[in-house]
Amino acid sequence: MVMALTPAAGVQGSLLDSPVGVNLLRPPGAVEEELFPAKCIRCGRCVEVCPYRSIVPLDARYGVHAGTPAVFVAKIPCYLCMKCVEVCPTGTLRRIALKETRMGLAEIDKHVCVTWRDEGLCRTCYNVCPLKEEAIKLDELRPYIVEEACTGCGICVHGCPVAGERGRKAVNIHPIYSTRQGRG
Amino acid sequence: MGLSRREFIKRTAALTAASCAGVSLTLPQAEEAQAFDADEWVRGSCRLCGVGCRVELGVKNGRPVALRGVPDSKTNFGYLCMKGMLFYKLMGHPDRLTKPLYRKSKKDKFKEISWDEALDIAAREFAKAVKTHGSDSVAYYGSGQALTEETYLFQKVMRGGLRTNNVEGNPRLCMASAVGGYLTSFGADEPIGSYADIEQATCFFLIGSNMAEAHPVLFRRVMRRKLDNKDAVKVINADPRISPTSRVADLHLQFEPGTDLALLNAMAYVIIEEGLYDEKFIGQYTTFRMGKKEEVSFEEYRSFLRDYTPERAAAICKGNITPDKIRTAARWFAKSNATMSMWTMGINQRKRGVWANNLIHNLHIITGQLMKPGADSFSLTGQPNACGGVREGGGLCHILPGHRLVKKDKLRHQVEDLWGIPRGRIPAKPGYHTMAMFTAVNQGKIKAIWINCTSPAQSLPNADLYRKGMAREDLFMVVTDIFPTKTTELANLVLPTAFHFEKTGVYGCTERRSQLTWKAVDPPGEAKPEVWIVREWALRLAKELDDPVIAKCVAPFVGKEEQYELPEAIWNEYTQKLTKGRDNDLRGATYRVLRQRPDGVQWPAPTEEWALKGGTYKKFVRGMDPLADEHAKDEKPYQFYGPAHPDKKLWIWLRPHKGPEEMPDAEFPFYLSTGRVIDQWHTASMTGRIPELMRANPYAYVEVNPRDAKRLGISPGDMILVESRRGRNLLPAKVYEGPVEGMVFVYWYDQHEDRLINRVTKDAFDPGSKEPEFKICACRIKRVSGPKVLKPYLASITT
Amino acid sequence: MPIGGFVITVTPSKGQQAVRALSALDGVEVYGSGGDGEVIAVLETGTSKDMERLVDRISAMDFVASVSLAYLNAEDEMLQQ
Amino acid sequence: MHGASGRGGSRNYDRLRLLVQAGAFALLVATPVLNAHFHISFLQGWFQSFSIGHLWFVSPLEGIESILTSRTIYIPLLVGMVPTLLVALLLGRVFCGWICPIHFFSDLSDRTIRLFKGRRILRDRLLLPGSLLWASLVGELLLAMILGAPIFVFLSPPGLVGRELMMLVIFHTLVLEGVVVAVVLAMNLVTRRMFCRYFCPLGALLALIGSRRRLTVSLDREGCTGCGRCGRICPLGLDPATGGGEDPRCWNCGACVAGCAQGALRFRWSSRR
Repeated sequence: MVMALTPAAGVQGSLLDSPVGVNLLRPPGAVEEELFPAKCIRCGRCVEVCPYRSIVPLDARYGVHAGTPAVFVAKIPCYLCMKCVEVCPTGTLRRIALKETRMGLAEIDKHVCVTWRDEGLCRTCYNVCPLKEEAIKLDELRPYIVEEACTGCGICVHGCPVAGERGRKAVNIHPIYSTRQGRG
Repeated sequence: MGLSRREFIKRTAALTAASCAGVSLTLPQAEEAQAFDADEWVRGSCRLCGVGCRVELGVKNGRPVALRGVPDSKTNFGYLCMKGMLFYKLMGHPDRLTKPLYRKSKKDKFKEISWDEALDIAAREFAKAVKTHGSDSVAYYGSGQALTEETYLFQKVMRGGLRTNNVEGNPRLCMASAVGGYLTSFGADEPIGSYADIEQATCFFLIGSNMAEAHPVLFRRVMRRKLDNKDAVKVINADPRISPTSRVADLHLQFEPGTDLALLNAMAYVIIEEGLYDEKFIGQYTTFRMGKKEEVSFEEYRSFLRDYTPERAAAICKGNITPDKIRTAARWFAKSNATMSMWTMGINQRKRGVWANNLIHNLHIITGQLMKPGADSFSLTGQPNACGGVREGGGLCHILPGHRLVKKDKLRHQVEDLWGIPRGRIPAKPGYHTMAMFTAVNQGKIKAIWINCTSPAQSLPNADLYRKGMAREDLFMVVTDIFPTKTTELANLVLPTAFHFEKTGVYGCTERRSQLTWKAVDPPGEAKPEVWIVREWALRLAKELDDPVIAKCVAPFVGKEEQYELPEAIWNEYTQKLTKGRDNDLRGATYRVLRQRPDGVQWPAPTEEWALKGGTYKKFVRGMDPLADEHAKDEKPYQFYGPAHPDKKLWIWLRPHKGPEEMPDAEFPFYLSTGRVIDQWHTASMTGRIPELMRANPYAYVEVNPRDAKRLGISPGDMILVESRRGRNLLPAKVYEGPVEGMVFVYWYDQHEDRLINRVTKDAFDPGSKEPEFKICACRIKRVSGPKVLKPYLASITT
Repeated sequence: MPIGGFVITVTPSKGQQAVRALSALDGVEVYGSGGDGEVIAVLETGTSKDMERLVDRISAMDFVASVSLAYLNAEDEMLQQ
Repeated sequence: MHGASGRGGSRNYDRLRLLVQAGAFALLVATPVLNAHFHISFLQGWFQSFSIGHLWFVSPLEGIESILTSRTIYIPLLVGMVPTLLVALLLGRVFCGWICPIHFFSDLSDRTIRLFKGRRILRDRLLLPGSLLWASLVGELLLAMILGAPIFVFLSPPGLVGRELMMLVIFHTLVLEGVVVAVVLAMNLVTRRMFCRYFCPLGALLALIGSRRRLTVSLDREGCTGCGRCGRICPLGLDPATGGGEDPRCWNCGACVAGCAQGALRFRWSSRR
């Protein structure tokens, strides 16, 4: 039996389900998804303060999550300026430091990445990573993710020139820390 | 819905196991994204950097659909970088220039005209300039990206037809110092060895080169060599900036910009003082020189070096340099079985670029790290055909095809005879070199200029100054290119040309390797190959000036079909006539042979028989280089027959340390240096139009050392004003442990006026090679605001 | 709770049967298989000892030629100790 | 103490209110412009949470709901609620009366309608029991707790207006939930301030907190002629002549004070109630 490993991103089950999925993340310092929609008062201050317009408020299609902030990293990733965590009045985004940020974990899909497929030499993800040499390192010029250091900011996803299936890239962010289970 | 951590680990476990076993998992993402089924794969070389990767263009229904590498190729082993993999997207790009565009005044808008009108205008304007202001009022400024056939034909028409040596090209900005270095040290241009030395070297000395980004595929070979032989192979990287290249280095020498000459002399000092030199090699093959005619002794060289003890040099170099590091580097260099040096713009774009080249060659000559497999002093070029077209094909003001100097009467007359034009037709005086040419434009001395396949409005240092000249109303400027650039913005006549794989011709890469790219797809609209444009223009010029000699220059090519026959005829004339008896003898590399040999031919290749074996891997070695056998005067294994050294020896130069033209001071306290990022190339007129590449690097930024950033209150993303005595830029900051403290670094591809860094750089140049010192000038930086949302920018044309 | 990624080599002609039998085991998830009889499986057990036992059990199956470990994550267990 | 100074002076409340409302609305527009286009974050947010420099305000309803549904307490949130609670405690629903953009829009549309119809006072077509307001607050809080997610997302029109403005300024688009604002405004056609009267949970909470407020509208019985005009003027349908000015639901907008021909109504500050 062969099973699909990841649920599709952003597929809406019911109006109460978390919208977070592959490459669709919460801003830095977010509390777990179980708490997020309850704690966030949709004041939009994180959206306003974000200088890169990375943070977008979700709309009514996301049910009770309407108005909550999210980052579609393939469109505009988080540049980790950490301004949003400073302004959140409810502690939904906790005041954390850049390196403590865990929006998700990048994963290089070795079956899509041209470097891993041995077809070319691409290092874009490594080059654009704000924690170059910490979160993405090179193993014989092939990029790999250092789980302990990856903030999940998605700059690598945004930069990745290789398109995979269904809007994915050769490197994608999996929001594995977004739930209580994921954090445990 | 997120993936739980456990699921994630399981997934990783499965994928790792699958990749170990070579099993393709049927995971959603693992499905093959692209199954290209091209009708035909056409062979050629990559359009972008100087490495010369072999590529194959997939064509389906007459349209390009993919590019791929071929594993058995000699240069790249099948690897391509993203630029190389994606440049096929430029062939049908909507921004392509497809019709000749003209405007009388630079204030007007362009309007589309026919080729007939365009060529008439170009001929009339050039003829008018020649008639009223003399031959030297016209100029050609070409490119290391033009095909050899194009450069050759342009310079033939300019020199033989219009009687001017005002023939230049952007390689002056990029490797003129390397040419000067090779000629003065070895007596012959171009490296002695080949890429193949990489797999034999046991020590790499990489200086002034961010090879990992500028020559990624070649760097892969260096890295492989290092990682496969971790202990046996040493890598020394010398650069004021920590770059991805430094990653594989065992030793990173981070010095202050402009102190490289002291470092190199200090390494020589250690080698001499510790007796690590090759006495026999020095005795047999070398002489020591203070000047061209001034020979000195070994003892004098030794005492000259006493000014450069590691202690003194470390004090000059600063950064992380210690006397011990210099000693270690020198010992590794001298003691390894085979040492290969590689460098590029960090060395060449210096006020004393030729000297810096000489000093690297010195290290190789005194240690004998030169002729054996794996040992070489190897300059890397930035453009695909700077070596082939411009250096060999006569694309600079002082050289004629086949490495001939303009000022040597005998060589000049040879060329005139071979072309069948009257002696004295080519002026004896070299023309304007690049910086002098654009200064002459500023002064109004040049009335008509033809700029082919390059964008000096962006790539010249101190660009604002020279753009003023290019904007003059009394200058008629023709630009041939495939896309609008910062330079087409200043042109009167813009002519659309065919792109790589849309025309046929030869590129000669860094290792003397000529590779043929065959036309595979049609150019868009009315775009034409340059060779056709020059031929037609020359015929009209002949009429305008009533000069049959101009017609004679293109007579052998008249009537030839322009896609295949015309370039072949030009190539044949160039190789069979002009390279005969020269050190870059290419007579064996006919189109027939080049089509047969997938990886092209390395010169010297005097016969087809030799060329079919691939040509010459290492010059000057008897048994390996047919010319070494031919020129041999004695039984020595190495024969340095280069045309510039009458004594047939290698010259060891005594070159003192000299700093940059402009040093930081109280007003402008920072060094500014510029360079390249892996995904963008040169002025980004091509790579900027590939969405995948532009997304990764939409705009340039300024790299600031974290300690400087802290001192100045600069956070990542803040907008920074970078200002010099010449101009200013406004760039976002990247705080990064890259540049040495007190230095900032900016990528130069960005076309936006706020981020066009050559508005800030300095136009001082090397008095020997005339190559500008792009890499070092003084600037100041100031935080202006927090992060701003910036948009990528590419020049366009309004009609 | 160690998690291991394994390449299990089985007799190619018995690939289908092997995948069915392996999937039926507790703690074994089959992720895919290759044409030459490689089965990619992830084993998840309570302790490392259990993992060893499970590997032994798989090795003992008559269509299995070899079981090789490609990836192991046992950080939970290490944390407990 | 006779504070009212005749007709001319007291009519100013209407103009003053309009000015304050317009100012508050301008701030709502200016904030995203300053933030997104000039990167000045001195002013931030809107009526769910607004900050001036380091001074933070948090709307009590949103704050309470966040605490209830997430069952966590975050001190900065409580601190941010202190100023707003204090204002409500002392002044009652002044937010509704003087700042809320919904009331601003409604006031504007009232003025426009009056301009066309020439009628000084508009009619209410449907009257519901006033206690609905309390029910809607309790209902919303209960529903939020049942769902475990806040409901004000859709039921706090002032917040929605802020969000729509931000979307317009920063992303040049509007979002779906803005429909709620349109519906709320449309309800005015049936009954003036219908939503504010009966359904607004935020208004209900502020009214509840301010039920013993210090600032009220009081009637000078001697001056009152019993003309009933103030009752018709009151947008909430309260009757100041019969103690409506002290009703918890009164939002101290001052329309009745301004509208009383006799000057018999005035704001009163009582030191204790």
